[in-house]
Amino acid sequence: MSEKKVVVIGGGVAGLEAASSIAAFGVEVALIEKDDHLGGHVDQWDRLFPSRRPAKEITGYLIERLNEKVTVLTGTEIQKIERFGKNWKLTLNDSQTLIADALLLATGFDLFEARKKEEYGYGIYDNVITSADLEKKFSLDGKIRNAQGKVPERVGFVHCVGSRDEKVGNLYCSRVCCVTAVKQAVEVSEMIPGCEVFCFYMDLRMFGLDFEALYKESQEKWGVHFIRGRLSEAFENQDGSVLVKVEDTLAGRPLKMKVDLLILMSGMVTSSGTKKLMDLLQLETDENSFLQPSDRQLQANETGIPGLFLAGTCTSPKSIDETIADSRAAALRIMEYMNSVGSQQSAVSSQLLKTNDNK
Amino acid sequence: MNIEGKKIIWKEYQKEIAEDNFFYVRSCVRQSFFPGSETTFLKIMRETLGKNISEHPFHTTCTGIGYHSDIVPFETTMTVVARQFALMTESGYQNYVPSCITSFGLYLEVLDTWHHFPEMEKKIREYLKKATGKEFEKPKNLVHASDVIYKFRKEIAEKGKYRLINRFTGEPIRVVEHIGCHYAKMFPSKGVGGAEYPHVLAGMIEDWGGEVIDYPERRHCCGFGFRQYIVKANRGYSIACSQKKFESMKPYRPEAILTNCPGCPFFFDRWQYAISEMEGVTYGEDGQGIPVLTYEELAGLVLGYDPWDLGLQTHQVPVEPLLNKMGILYDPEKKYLGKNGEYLGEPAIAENLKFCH
Amino acid sequence: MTFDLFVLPFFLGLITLMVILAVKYAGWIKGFQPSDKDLLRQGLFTRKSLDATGEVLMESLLHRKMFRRNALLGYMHMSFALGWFLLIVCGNLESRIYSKVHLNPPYYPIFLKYFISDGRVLSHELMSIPGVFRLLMDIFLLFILTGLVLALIKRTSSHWFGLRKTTRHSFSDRVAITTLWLIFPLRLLAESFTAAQYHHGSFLTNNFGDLLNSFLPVKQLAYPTWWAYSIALGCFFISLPYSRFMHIPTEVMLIFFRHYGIKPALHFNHYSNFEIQSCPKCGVCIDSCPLHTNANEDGIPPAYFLRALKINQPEISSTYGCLLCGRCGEYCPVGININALRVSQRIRYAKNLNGSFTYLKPADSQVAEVAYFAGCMTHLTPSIKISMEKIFNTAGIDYNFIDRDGSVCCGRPLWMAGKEKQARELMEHNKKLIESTKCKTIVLSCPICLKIFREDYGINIEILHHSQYILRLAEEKKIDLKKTDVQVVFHDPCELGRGSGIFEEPRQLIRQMANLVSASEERNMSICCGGSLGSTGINCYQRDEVSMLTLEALMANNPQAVITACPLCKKTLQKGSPVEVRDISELTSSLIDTKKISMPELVNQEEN
Amino acid sequence: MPHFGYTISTDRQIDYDSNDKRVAKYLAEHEPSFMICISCGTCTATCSAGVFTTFSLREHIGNIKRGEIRNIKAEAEKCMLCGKCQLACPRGVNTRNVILNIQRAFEALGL
Repeated sequence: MSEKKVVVIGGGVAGLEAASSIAAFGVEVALIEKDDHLGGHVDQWDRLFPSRRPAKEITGYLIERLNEKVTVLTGTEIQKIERFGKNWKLTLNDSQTLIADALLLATGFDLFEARKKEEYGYGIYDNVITSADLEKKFSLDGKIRNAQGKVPERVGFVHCVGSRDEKVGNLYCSRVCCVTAVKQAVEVSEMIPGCEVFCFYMDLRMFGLDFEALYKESQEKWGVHFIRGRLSEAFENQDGSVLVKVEDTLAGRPLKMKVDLLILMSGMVTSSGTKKLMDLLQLETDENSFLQPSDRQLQANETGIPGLFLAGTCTSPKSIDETIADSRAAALRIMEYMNSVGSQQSAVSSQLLKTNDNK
Repeated sequence: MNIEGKKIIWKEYQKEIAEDNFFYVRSCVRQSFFPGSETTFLKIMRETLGKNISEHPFHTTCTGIGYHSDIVPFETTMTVVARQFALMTESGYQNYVPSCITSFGLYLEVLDTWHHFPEMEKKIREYLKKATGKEFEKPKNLVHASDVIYKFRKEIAEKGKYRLINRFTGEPIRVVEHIGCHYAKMFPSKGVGGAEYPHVLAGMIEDWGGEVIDYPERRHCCGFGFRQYIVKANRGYSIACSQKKFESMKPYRPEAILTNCPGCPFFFDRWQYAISEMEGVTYGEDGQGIPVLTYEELAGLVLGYDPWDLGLQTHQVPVEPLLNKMGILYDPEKKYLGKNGEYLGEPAIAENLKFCH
Repeated sequence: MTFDLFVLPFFLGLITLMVILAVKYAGWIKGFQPSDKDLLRQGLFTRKSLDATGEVLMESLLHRKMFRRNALLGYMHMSFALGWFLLIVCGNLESRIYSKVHLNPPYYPIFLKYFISDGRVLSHELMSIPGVFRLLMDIFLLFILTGLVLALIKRTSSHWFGLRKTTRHSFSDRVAITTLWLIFPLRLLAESFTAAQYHHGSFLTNNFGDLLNSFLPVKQLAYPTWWAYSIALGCFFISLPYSRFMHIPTEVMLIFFRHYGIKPALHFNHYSNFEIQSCPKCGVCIDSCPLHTNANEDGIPPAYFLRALKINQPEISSTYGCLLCGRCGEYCPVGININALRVSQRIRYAKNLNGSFTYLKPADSQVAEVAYFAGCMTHLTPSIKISMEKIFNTAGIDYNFIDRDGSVCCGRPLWMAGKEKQARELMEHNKKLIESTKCKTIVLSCPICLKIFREDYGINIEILHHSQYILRLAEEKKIDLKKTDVQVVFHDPCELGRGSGIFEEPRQLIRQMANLVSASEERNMSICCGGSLGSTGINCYQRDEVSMLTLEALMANNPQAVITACPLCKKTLQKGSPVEVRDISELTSSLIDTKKISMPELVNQEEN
Repeated sequence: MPHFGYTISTDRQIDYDSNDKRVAKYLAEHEPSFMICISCGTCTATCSAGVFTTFSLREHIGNIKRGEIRNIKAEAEKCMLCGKCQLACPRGVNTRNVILNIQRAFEALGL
């Protein structure tokens, strides 16, 4: 019996975990990543909630677990996907062709483009940055300065930027921003003693086991302030600081204050990579434009198309642990599928076919 | 502040503004608030820009004030609006240009309603037909008069005699732009530059040589609010809104306020007087007020029209400091003389707001 | 020879001490409230003085309470107090043999061995009267010296004395204790040096003298040592009024005053000085305090608090942190009323903290035989009030649940926070409410209410806690209780037990329904549940720690349930208890039926 | 001053930057559990004084944090210190000490 092969598209946490899980069964896997490095968004992050472990610990571990059965193709984009009998034929950007018994989309998410919330002035006001920008500052040297080079005395975090917002067309909760905001608020407080930190939230969704404890710590140990109310608008003062307007809904009164740095908690949206594959594969999306699995409870990794599977945040916003669990589930489903197909027919050549002329 | 960021947004919010052949519709209140403005607009269009622009003697209110005060039902409003469109159609025009921001917003609202509820449009057509026998076409291009000036702002600048440059210092004159709420806040895509960073007035100021002031309360309403100003007991809210804006813009030392709505300039102008009398506070230089102009008035000044022909003598806050800075020649003696040379009367000297003659 | 210059440090020190004490005490007594002065006058020449003298003997000299706490600790204190007392009494008697007069100058007996070293040794016979005295004096000295050794050990190994922590010293304390500790070794040396020459000592000084003589020039050393002994005494006397040893004379005074019926007032007054200055800083209270784990010099236990109070600088944290559970009072060998002092200090701190309850409208209620006042805490444990109603109804009592729609607080929490004036406003309100019912008995579910109702409401109506009242109903056969074979332990609420002296009634009641097992700390030694409203200064984590201590004590005999008689204790203990926690009213209510109810059912019965 | 028949309305907006946050600072130092309030309102719902008045600890804590302290001194005087709120608070806020420290703050700051 010829060797089976699975192609995993996306080299983030979902793709890495799925690839190693499938490879652990002795199946050959090709892992395709459009960027030139693996790890996806998580690799760009400094530390992770709630334990504040370095993000590289996660991606490092996942990458290390890839065994010799996994062929990693970074910097690789897919040009075309066709059915090839019961298999899939993928044409890559270097005209290379891959034949796969099963295909797993682990194309992840993009961060909501904060510029779209025009009233917050991202890209216009110098001291309005996103959570991802802040993580970069953390990773760079851990020295937090605003655009004027000043150590911020007051920092604001705006929750739900691009999430739960009809005005940008995203009705869903991105799950991880609340706890990320609290984590970052703690980190900022820790790095800048005496800095006043405010979180502007609509609801605090501290669903994970240790999240509430982190929330309490942020208040108890670090004195982080929480103001319930969605930021209505921001404005830049003459000195470059940001004036924010919000209703303190618990006081039932509008409030304005100046912050030296405003951080927008960008939510998750369907990634451009996912969108591209939607086009290539003519896939359906749900009302939130995430990929629609066959059944969100019972068949969360299936598509209804034989041999095509989904994992990770391409189907909905997920935390890292949820993504990893989802990827393992997808791996199991793929193995089940291949066993059932394998017993009926022999697959077409499942070797890595190199049709281009060794350019 | 990163202007490049704003430019990205401005690029996203551009709209089609017709080249020529406009059907102009006046505002209910502007002719009494700032009597020279609408005439000036027509003059600029016809004489300076050489455009074909027409108005109809039978056009009425759009009902905006009544509609927003909850005393005119929407069906009535839509029928009245339909009648205005019929006048345009009958006159052979397709490019509708209201002078009033409230009207502009209301027309957009009506058109949007018809877009989402075609059966409503059908019904309104029936009502209009029954009531007046008229039929109408929807405007091919509906823009506000300030949009038209925005479109031709560079041409005006080229033909202009004066620029928004302080002739004493050579510095650009600092101007606050204030956009009527109903211009883009309801339909951001229908405003030049969108709702958050509108470019319609900012573009004029930039191209006429001035410096745009962006201040924290830029987005805030002037305080007109139909039910706020019209009901005397509520005027405290109205004046408080204007005051909030003045307080916010004051540190930026604005030398003029430019507006595109009937109510805003009126309130900015009159409330500066009222606040100075009530609290002794003034917001301009040396105890003076900040001159408030409509975009037509400013365009007229740029083009070298006589300030008194523009109706600037009807302002409560004297505009002379601005005229002086721009180097505009004017005859102080003629300020309070009408077209026919007769004395118009003049306002009493305010106690706290400094007047300069 | 009856005089030498070296007696001067001692003599002047003694006079100074006497003058200071006289001035201080006279000033304080002069400042007594008239009513207290009356008590003092009336009691002075009565049996009360005799009783007081007896107590002084038992406590100040024998340290009976200390012995009960820890024999080693008791012995240590007793050796100093009794030993020194005997040394003085016996020394005086002995001196008379030599001086042949009744009144010797005070230094004469103290330095007797020096003065009689002119060869006037009356007899060398052991069994002669002078010989017996010499023997006794050596025994007493040795007695004290053994105590001294223990005191030294205690500084480093306080746990041998039943103490986990010992107190630290102020500067004057350090001077006093150093000189005190020097006094007796110096006396031993001085007497031994002298005895080495004249052999007018006994087994201790003679033999020790001989030993020293074998390698030291005792003749040259004797005189300076007498000087040193006198200086140590003088220094001790002068530092005494400013050190913890002020407690020695003050405690004696306090015992007398207490016997005359003088009680601490709500506000600080001159009598408070006697209470404050009577603290020996023995440190027994520190271990008794459930909050001792965070004890430091600014800490909550009385030894620290009183020390701070002496110099008028108690921290807000130690003033308000205390649970007012009163457990330390049970341990205190001096019997200082620490809760009263703590509340007095709170009143001082709360002087400018106002309260305004003008929003309360005059209340009245329907007439009934019995008024039931559930109290604020009971409203958060509704099963208690439901149980009480069931009990009232079963017994057919004409009762009126006067705070059914919510309570106006009894005032005790404000009182304990030092806002006594504001508390009285609430008390007035509730008093009117109660009086409007014209009831004969008022039944309370909350011991916090009970305490203030009984002590400060001043209403002439029988006031009972529900545990007392239910027992009465059972005894009068108005309710039938079923006995189960469940093992339960009773938690004494502070305000019910130590606070109001009600220990037995709840136990009697429980025994009618279940098997009562004991806790390792109970009755007057029970530990606060941790929820006490007496404290405002501790956080929820500290409260949890106290709860865990209590539960540990309660679980000593593996009970199946904890029964208490306080809504606050119930709610507090529930949080960490491994077994069901029930109020005594709930237990009663569940066993009041004809049907025998087993514990699992009891446990499964939902609240509400 | 001329009488126009109306006055300038006062702004309801909380101006955080210019408000007096000294009481909040005092509380954060003296009763740190003040900071862990999540404004759930359990305290207010169970409050003995709240039955008779508009007293709301939840609201007052929020207002103090924002520096809105105009009526706080008088409000704190309504508290009976009964402790129901403390028993009910899901976060373990030392509510009674919050009240006492509000009063102490006003005393200490001479407000």
